[in-house]
Amino acid sequence: MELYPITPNHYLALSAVLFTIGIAGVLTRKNVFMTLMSLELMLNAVNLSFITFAKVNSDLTGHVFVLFVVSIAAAEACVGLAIVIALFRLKETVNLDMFKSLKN
Amino acid sequence: MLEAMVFYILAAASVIFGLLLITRVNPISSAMTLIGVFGALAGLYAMLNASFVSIIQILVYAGGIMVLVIFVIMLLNLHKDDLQPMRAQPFWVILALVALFGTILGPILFCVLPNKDWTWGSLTPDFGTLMMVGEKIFSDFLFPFEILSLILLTAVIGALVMAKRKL
Amino acid sequence: MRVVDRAEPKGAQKFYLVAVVRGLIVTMGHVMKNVLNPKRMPVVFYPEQKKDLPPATRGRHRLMKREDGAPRCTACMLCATACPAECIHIKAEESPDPNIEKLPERFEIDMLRCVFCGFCVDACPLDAIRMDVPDVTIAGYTRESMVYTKEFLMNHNNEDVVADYNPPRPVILTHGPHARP
Amino acid sequence: MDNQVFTLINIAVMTVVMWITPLQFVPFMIWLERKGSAIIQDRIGPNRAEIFGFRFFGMVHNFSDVVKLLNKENITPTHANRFFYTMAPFWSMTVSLLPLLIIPLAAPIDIFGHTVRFQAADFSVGILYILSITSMGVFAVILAGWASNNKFSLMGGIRSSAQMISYELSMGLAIVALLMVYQDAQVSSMVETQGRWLTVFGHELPLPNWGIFLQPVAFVLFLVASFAETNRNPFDLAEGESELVAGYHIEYSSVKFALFFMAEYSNMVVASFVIATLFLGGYQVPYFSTDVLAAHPQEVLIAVCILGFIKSVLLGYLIGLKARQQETVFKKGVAKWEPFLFSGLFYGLSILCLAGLIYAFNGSFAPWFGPVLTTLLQMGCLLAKVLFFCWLFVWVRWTLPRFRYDQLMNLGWKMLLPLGLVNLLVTGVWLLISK
Repeated sequence: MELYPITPNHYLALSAVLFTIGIAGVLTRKNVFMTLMSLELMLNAVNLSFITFAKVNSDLTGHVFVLFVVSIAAAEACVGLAIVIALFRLKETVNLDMFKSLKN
Repeated sequence: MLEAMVFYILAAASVIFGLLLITRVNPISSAMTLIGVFGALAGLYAMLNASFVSIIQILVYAGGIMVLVIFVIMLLNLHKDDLQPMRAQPFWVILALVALFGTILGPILFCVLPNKDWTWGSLTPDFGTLMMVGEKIFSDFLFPFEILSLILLTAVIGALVMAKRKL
Repeated sequence: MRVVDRAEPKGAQKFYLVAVVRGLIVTMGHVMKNVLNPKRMPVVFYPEQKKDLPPATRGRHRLMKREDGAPRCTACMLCATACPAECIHIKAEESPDPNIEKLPERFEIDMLRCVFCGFCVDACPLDAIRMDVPDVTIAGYTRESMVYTKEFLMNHNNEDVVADYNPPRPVILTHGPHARP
Repeated sequence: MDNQVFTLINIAVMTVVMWITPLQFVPFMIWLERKGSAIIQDRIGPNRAEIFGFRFFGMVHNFSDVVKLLNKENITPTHANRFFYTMAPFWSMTVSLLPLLIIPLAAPIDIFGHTVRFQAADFSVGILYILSITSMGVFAVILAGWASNNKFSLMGGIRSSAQMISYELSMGLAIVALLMVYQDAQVSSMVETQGRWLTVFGHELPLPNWGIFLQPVAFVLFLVASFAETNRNPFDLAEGESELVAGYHIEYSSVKFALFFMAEYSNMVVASFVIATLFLGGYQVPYFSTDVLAAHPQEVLIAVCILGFIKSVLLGYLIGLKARQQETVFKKGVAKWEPFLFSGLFYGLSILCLAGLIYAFNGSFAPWFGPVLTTLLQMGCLLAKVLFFCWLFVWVRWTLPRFRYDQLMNLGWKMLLPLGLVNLLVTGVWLLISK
């Protein structure tokens, strides 16, 4: 892969790197917020490849999908944070390892 | 040349901010670095002729979702125990990262991409503007769009039900 | 605990707009009045113009004098005792006049502590201390300069400082030639 | 010089101008706030600080403020997050300067073979850019509140974040309604559309095609939301001093506080620019389009001179009244004759206007004169609209009391949001019918 000119491959590689970072964040952090934010990062990495392919195929469907993904991410953050608040009220912590009991 | 420079700067910024995101101890610092990632990605979207999406990226992601996340982080009174950097031992972390690299990143970087010969498509000047994307959404994707609005409504109601102490 | 129900706005009031516009008209009226007629603004350009203080202003202290210029004070310590802020410090000495027992050698008022309650004036049996100097900007650069000495407090002729200021004086309890002038 | 280089230089110059403009407005706004509050409350206002005896009606107080703030000790509280604590005021200032880039100051003119544009950036997403930048402004407040390790400032930060999220919705709905009637998001074309006549069912009404006439409800929504977004009274709960001492900037001192202070005022200026551009026709002179103005330099010059004459005589008279008030007080020195000097300056300006009138009646004009005059007139028109909204910000602040927090939330979610949705519905139906 040459450094110049910038081809779709560059964008796809960046997308892959960001996705990997997101997965690493989800796997290695205990904090619920960290997990949520790493999820957002993964979604964004996917969005980047969507936009890249939209330009490659000169088709706007990719853009529409990115907009849908953004909306879904908003809904996900909304519900996810509500769950975190409810859990925090129950357990007084945001440590993921503490949320393991099915009762109480 | 200018395009390459801007791309590498934005790409480096997004990767560095992403790495900072998963290594910061304090969730607020992480949230701010995530905003940095979003900003860099918005710049990349703009370079890919997706002006509307790049604005939406900043408007909804950085301006909406992240404010919500920060708001909730501040709302909860986090203890010292909640602010721990890593889940596992460093050895396992490194092993997990190596495994990830081997399974996802490595194949893409060294097998798929060099063999694929993508080229940019030919674009009209108003590709990716508000007008064009709007037309696309309201013609081909009208039904998914309506479903999406229902999903958002459900999410709002669900969040209210879960987070409110007394309804 | 008593819970008071607030009157919540109803109907069109909830939009606040009408009330807001009415308030804006009121303030704009003030602006127009003051721009078109600045001379009628009820203001005083303070250091250049000064308002007359009301006749019963309780201002800074002063020590009254006898006809020969000696302080009227006899260092009886009643004012220092009455002072709630403990800002009056008196050191007495023998008076050369055989009819008077004592004189203040030092009479100091710490203006940083004084609360301007006027108890010292009420306590004085000789009308030796008054608080009628219309000096309302008392300031100094050091703490020491804010301790007013006997000489400073007596630096005046026995004139009435504020015109028409004539509150009822305490009843004179002394006798003989030292009765109130 | 070829056209591309010229365009680049044009954009660069306009970018710098648009960054500097709000900074130039800030001292004026602070002066306006002080004098306006004073005059609303029947006071005189600041008039003591002086340079060589010149007081400039209290304008010198800004310079003394700057000197004071720069000389103060720069305190960082213990256990504060130093990085974010330092970053917040700079973020606030930067974000407050950015939105102005897409505001056109005047219509583009053709002069000396080039097209000169008075707009730094004309994005196709246009107005959404302003929305996204203002949404970034929340972080400065939140970060300042969180990083300074103080419960009052944290409360201020949380309050303002909730407030801004709530009111961004109604702002967005107002903008969507505007997009529907203008059929475009590009700011330059929005302003061009506003130069036409208001048309209802094919009939031209004697009104300009301004956003305020097309979308009165959206105008009210946008105005209220921009008050909330700039954290101004009656929505300044982020810094409600009766409850939170000073809100999010309680721990800031010296230059950092100055940055927050300047950002607040430049936010107001930017909001005024945006409202004037979206709803009051931007640079458009009411009833006269750009082409008409450029084609008739003589009539325009006559009108400008007459207006300038009336304005300067009025100002000279009002300042003369002020001078006669002060002359009884300041008995000697510069302070006594300085107001008379300014009054005389304005009377002199009126004489200059008369001279311009004479020139207009029997002069001949170069071909570049018409476009340049048009540009100046349009800039002046935009300035007048912006100044009105700047004054409105001050006026409202010193008239209305602060909302209670539950009232604020009720107003945002239960009043403005449904109102915006209904407005959207009505606009859509209207567009369908009138097509």
